[in-house]
Amino acid sequence: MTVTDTATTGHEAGRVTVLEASSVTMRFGGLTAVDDVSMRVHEGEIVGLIGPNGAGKTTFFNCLTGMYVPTEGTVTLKGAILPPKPLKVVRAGMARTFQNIRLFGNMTALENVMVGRYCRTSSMALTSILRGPKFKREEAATRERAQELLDYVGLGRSTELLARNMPYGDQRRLEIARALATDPQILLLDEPTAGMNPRETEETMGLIFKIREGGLAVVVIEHDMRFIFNLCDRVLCLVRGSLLVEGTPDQVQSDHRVIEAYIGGDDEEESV
Amino acid sequence: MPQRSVVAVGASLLVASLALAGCGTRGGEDEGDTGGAGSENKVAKIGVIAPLSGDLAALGKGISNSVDLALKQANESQAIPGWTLELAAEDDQATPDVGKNAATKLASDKDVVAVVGTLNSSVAQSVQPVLAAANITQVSPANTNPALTQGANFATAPERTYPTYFRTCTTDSIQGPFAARYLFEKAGIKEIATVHDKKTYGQGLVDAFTQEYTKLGGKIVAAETINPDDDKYDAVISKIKPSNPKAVYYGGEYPQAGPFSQQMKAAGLNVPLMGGDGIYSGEFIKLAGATSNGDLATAIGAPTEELASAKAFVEAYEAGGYADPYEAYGAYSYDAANAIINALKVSLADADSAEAARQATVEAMSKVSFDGVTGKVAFDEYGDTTSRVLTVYGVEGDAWKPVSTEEFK
Amino acid sequence: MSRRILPDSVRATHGPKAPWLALAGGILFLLSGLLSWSYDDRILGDLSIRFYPAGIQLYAMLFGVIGVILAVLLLRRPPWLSPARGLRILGTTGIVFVVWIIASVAYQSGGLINANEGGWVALVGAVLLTLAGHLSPEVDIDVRRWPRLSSTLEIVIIVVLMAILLFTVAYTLDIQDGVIFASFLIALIGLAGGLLGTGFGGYLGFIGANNRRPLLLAAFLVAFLFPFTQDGSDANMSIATQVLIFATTALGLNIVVGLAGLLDLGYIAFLGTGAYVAAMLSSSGFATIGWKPPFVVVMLIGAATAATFGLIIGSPTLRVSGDYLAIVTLGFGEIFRLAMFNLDGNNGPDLTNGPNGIPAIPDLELLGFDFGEVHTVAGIPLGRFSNYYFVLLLLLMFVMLVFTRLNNSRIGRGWVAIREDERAAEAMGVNTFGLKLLAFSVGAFLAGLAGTIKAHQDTSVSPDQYVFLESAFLLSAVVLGGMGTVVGVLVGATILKLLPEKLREVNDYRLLVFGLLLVVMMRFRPEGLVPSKRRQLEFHEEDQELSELLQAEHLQAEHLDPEQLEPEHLQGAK
Amino acid sequence: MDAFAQQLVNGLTLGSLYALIAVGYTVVYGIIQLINFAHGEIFMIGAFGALSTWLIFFDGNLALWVLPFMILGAILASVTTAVLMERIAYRPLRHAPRLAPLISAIGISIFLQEAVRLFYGSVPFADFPDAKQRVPFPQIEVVTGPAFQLGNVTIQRSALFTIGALIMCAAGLWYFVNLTKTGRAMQAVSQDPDTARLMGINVNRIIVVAFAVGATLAAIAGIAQGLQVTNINFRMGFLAGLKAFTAAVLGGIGNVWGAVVGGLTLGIVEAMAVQFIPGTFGGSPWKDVWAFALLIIVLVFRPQGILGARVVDRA
Repeated sequence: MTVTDTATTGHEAGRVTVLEASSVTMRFGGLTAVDDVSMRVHEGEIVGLIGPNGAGKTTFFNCLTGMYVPTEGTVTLKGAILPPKPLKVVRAGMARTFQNIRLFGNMTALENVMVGRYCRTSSMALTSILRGPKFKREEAATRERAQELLDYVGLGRSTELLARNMPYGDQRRLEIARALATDPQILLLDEPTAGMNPRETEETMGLIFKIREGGLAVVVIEHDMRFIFNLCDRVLCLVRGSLLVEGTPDQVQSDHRVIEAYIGGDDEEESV
Repeated sequence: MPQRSVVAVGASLLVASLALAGCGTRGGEDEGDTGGAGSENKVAKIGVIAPLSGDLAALGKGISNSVDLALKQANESQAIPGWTLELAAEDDQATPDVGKNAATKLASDKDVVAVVGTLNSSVAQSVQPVLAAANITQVSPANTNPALTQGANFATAPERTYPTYFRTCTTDSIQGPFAARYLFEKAGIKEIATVHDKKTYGQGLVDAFTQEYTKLGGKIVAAETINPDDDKYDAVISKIKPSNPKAVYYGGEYPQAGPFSQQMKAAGLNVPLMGGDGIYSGEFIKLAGATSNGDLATAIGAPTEELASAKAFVEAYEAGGYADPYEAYGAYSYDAANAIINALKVSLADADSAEAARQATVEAMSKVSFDGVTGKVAFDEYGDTTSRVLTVYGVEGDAWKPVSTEEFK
Repeated sequence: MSRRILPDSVRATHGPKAPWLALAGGILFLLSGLLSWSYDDRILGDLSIRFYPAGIQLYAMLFGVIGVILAVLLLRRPPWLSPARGLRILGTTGIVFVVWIIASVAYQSGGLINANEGGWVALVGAVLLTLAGHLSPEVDIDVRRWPRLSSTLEIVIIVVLMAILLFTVAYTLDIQDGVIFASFLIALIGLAGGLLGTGFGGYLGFIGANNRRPLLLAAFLVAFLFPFTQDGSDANMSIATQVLIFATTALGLNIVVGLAGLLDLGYIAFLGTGAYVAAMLSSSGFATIGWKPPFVVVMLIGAATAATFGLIIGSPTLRVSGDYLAIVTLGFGEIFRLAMFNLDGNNGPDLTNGPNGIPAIPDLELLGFDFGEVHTVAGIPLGRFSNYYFVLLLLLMFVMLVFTRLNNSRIGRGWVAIREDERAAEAMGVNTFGLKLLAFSVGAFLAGLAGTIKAHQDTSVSPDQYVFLESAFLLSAVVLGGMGTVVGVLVGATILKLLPEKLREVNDYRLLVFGLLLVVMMRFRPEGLVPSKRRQLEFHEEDQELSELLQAEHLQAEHLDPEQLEPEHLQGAK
Repeated sequence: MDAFAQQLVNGLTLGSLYALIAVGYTVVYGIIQLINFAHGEIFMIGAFGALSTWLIFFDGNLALWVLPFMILGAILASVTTAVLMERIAYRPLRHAPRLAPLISAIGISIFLQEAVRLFYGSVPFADFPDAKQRVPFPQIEVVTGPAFQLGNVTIQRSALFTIGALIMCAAGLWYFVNLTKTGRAMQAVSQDPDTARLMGINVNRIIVVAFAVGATLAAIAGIAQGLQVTNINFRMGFLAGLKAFTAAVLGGIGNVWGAVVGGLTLGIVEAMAVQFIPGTFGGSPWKDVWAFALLIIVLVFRPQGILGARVVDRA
């Protein structure tokens, strides 16, 4: 892995900002899950998001992708403010995966990815019923693109398998393929290696680099520190909802506050 | 080798199925013949379409049994020489769809010449066209909706819609006015509230009542409707009560009328409730409880105790050993069947087959005239009964007692 | 999926006797047909005559014929057939069949004493067949290894089977007696199950999958030919038209329930909307609107009105949880019924004549073709109901087209995604709200369309035709038949409409049985009799075995088994 | 003003009935997020249970002291049915897709109605009337009979009984939920079933208790209905259940006090609609329409109901 070097040099000002979250705050009743967090992601950059359990990472993701309406703050994608509606966020070009895999278990791998193409295709009821040339063209294109993406993430041979019958690691990859099918400019990965063995983790890392090389920005939540520090250009550490440290992997790694936070971190569950 | 076996299996399946389809049932064909029991009489069937299952099964079975009784008596007395009459009863479940199926089934049976039924006006609406298309005479013992005989604009421009349709019961347009005259002239009640359940029967009664009552000079102080699915009427009663009516005229049937009467009195509105033959039932008194004393109802014909023919019917019915009572419409059904039999005496006399006599039966129906259980049975130009004798009954103790019998003119 | 009741040791020692047991069973059955079943000659089409089989006796003999065939097959032990399974089905159904008849004889003639020797002989035969089925060895069959026939021959098989189907249906409908009808159905299940269970059924399915178009064509041809088997009689056609209307509406509901996964408990209101619009715009003397446009326009107005109601009711409620939708649609159904009940001039404007409804709706007349008249085609008279039957069949085909095409499209995938995980679907860019609303309004549209024809076919509309129970019936056609499939709904609709019509004796218990059926189905087979594979998986989320089984079937269907990859059939499957 | 006061009384009476039934929906929903569609039938069974008790033991006796026994009989019938129903139709489906228990509930609902309709009149050990149509309900003295007059406002005795029953039941419920161990366990399960299970609470038992509590109140409502309208029938559960569900949603489903508030609100709205909506769309025929319209409006603008409830957003 020599990519780390290029990554560190890549983190410089003057590059195009893809995603900008400014002062995002999320409160549930009296509980402040995310407190005034700002984040900026540039083109072709891999940003890591770490923090102990319950630090609000997934909640922050949910705010970014419109699944939660943030109490305060705005999220902009390529300069345009994102409305807090998942649908519009995806259309604008941000896709995600889930911490606890949320595939469509009873669909085949191919169909899962084809669902991802939904927002980039347009056949509606009448077209589907009449089955004109436009419909056939679009359907063929969808299928082709989905197969391409499966090949891309290394699942080319599992096309017709039901998602629920696939091995755990493959399910994570399939989720990434499904997210990529929405033609995103930025990809949010929520613990993409959770439950993976070291070899699978390594493969996933390769895949993320490959995605970045395609010009996408990537934000990753992960508990595996080694993975994060090898992968990311920049790392943000959240603790109890607020941003503690931001910097290069080396900076964050050596920051004593981060270490303290991890040792003293409480073990509260968080979910989507 | 295996291939040949496949073909063999397939072929045997085919042969088996074809044999099956070809054979038909011996039993089904035999049944029709054995009914003749050795005589060379020709068979004519009279159908019945009525609810034989479900909530209204009791009324339906009363209809079917009464027709059966009439047919048996006719066969015994050889009323139509050379012919045996048979009953073909079909269940309509009080639903238009099912009723239509039953009618279609009867219409496609070549032996059927006439049908007694239906109980419900709504079912009649879907049965009428089917039977009319096949020229089958239909006589209803229970439909009271004037539109069935006189068309959509029965009040303004009556027009007969189906020449095959007759009925032995009076329509709402006679019962309502009869009640109005009784209340205004005999009981001396000049202020009244009306309530109906919006159904054909109830609304028809109240409309006819209101017209006559206001013409006589009475005053309708409140007019309300209820939903027959409801159990509680206190909201309606609260609306009526402040207008202080001296009686309430109710258009509808006993399942609602009984509780309405009870709740009315429990809410302090202590005036009599009057209704049509729909509430003239023992069930009404059970549901209305002790406070129903003094409530009134009209019913068609003179009280059965006063007519000799009615007594004979009741005795014959009881002797017939039927499991279910003849109920409210038994007498009308018996009369309906006898009206048909009278018409058949003419139409079947020199007919080759039952099917050939259908048209003649329809024509003969309009000339039928005899003294039936419910009074004189004859039909006017629309197919309605010409009998106009009605009786007012009142609740006394726990039974209905006749109050006054009169002919409506 | 074989159920082994007998222990392996017993099977091993007594296995070789199985063919002889089966043979004996078959012969006993054949014999029983020649014997008397009932002392009483007035019931069940007279079963008292010996050596002159008819009706039920004939069915018993058919059990015998198939039993003997299977016994012979078992003796020759073909490696590609599994007579054991066929025998088990045949035997078990045979027991049910015989017990049912003996019970009916005993009930109808007032005592078990009236059941004659034939039934008991047949009962022994049925037990022997079952025993043989459980004793004989199971063969794993792969129908794809059967010798291939030329594609013309395959099509011929399909056509012949369809012809048999047509005759069977015509024969079945001609049975008037409820008990005989039921026993024929049981016999049919046993006989078909006995033959098809051997692996022949799988083979037919295989042929069918390879010739999908000819199969569809043949099926529709059969449906179109059905009225010609009725010899001008309208009795069965009247039932058939009602089955068709019911099936069409249920199929529309299946889009909502089976595909989009939304529970609609007021669906009948949409059918009612169409019917009422058609009635109000018809030339009935009771029609309340003066405007009488041509029927094609009426159809569109009716369907559009229903769809609009769908949108109005759907848009607020589809945002909240599915349970709410169920209750709100139920409330909407009630609102519809009450509104139709009330809008009679007393309460609100006079639109519907209130509880009396709008009767005397004239027959349809399209392009000079009067639906009320008898038309003679090829010497066979086709009555009023046959005319409607054809139109309704076309409508059903249209709804089937809409159903399958929507299902196999981007929209269909979206619906599956919503059913699987609505939040994830939304996060993946699926317009969940829009798709749900689409399902809801398309369903309403189709029901409205069916309603306009129903009004003319019924000649009257009234509020009591559109009560909650009717919605529940529609829903159970979907649940019983199979969520998300066309065939399932057709099966469900036929069962629910035809059985009560034919088994009028037990009509009073119809609803009781029906309620129980819903509970039992949800408990043991929530996906219905003919489910879509996906729906089956969804209802058995924790059943890993099932998912692998269906997976294998899917791969097979997609011809991904490298050994069997044959390009021409790949095309056939598409 | 008289009309207003009169309809207020009517509305409160009606509302009390709705509230008693609505609690059953809301308690069960609060714990397992299941709409017990067949709850209306539990209400109906309660009424028939009371009637049966009276017919078997006290036929002809209309004294007040009979009433408590009838209540007991009603509760027994309702609770048994509800518990069996949970056991047979719902528990096996707890992890099935949402459609399954709802359809199962419809099945149960139809089954119970039909069972009463077909078999009530032919129960072997007792001489019960045929239940295919309305059956008269015993008019217990003191709680029925001449109405009280308050100026121009009529207050029926059965209305007082109904409102009184609601007050007593609400008090009992408050005590049960807040001061008993089972009640507090119930609250815990409704907050977080998984944690509750970890804390050693037998969730299955709590669910059964929830069904039983709902059934008890529905049984009392059944008697109140019988006394008010003087007759009962096998269909009475359908519309009442639907209205009570509306009331539960109105108050905020899952919230016990919401059900009470929602029930009273709905009752008053209905009564007022009959009196005060002018023109042809007013009056009794439209009151159900207005009730259901209210349900839809609430779902659009305030899906969590008047008092608010757990987040209703469950896919």
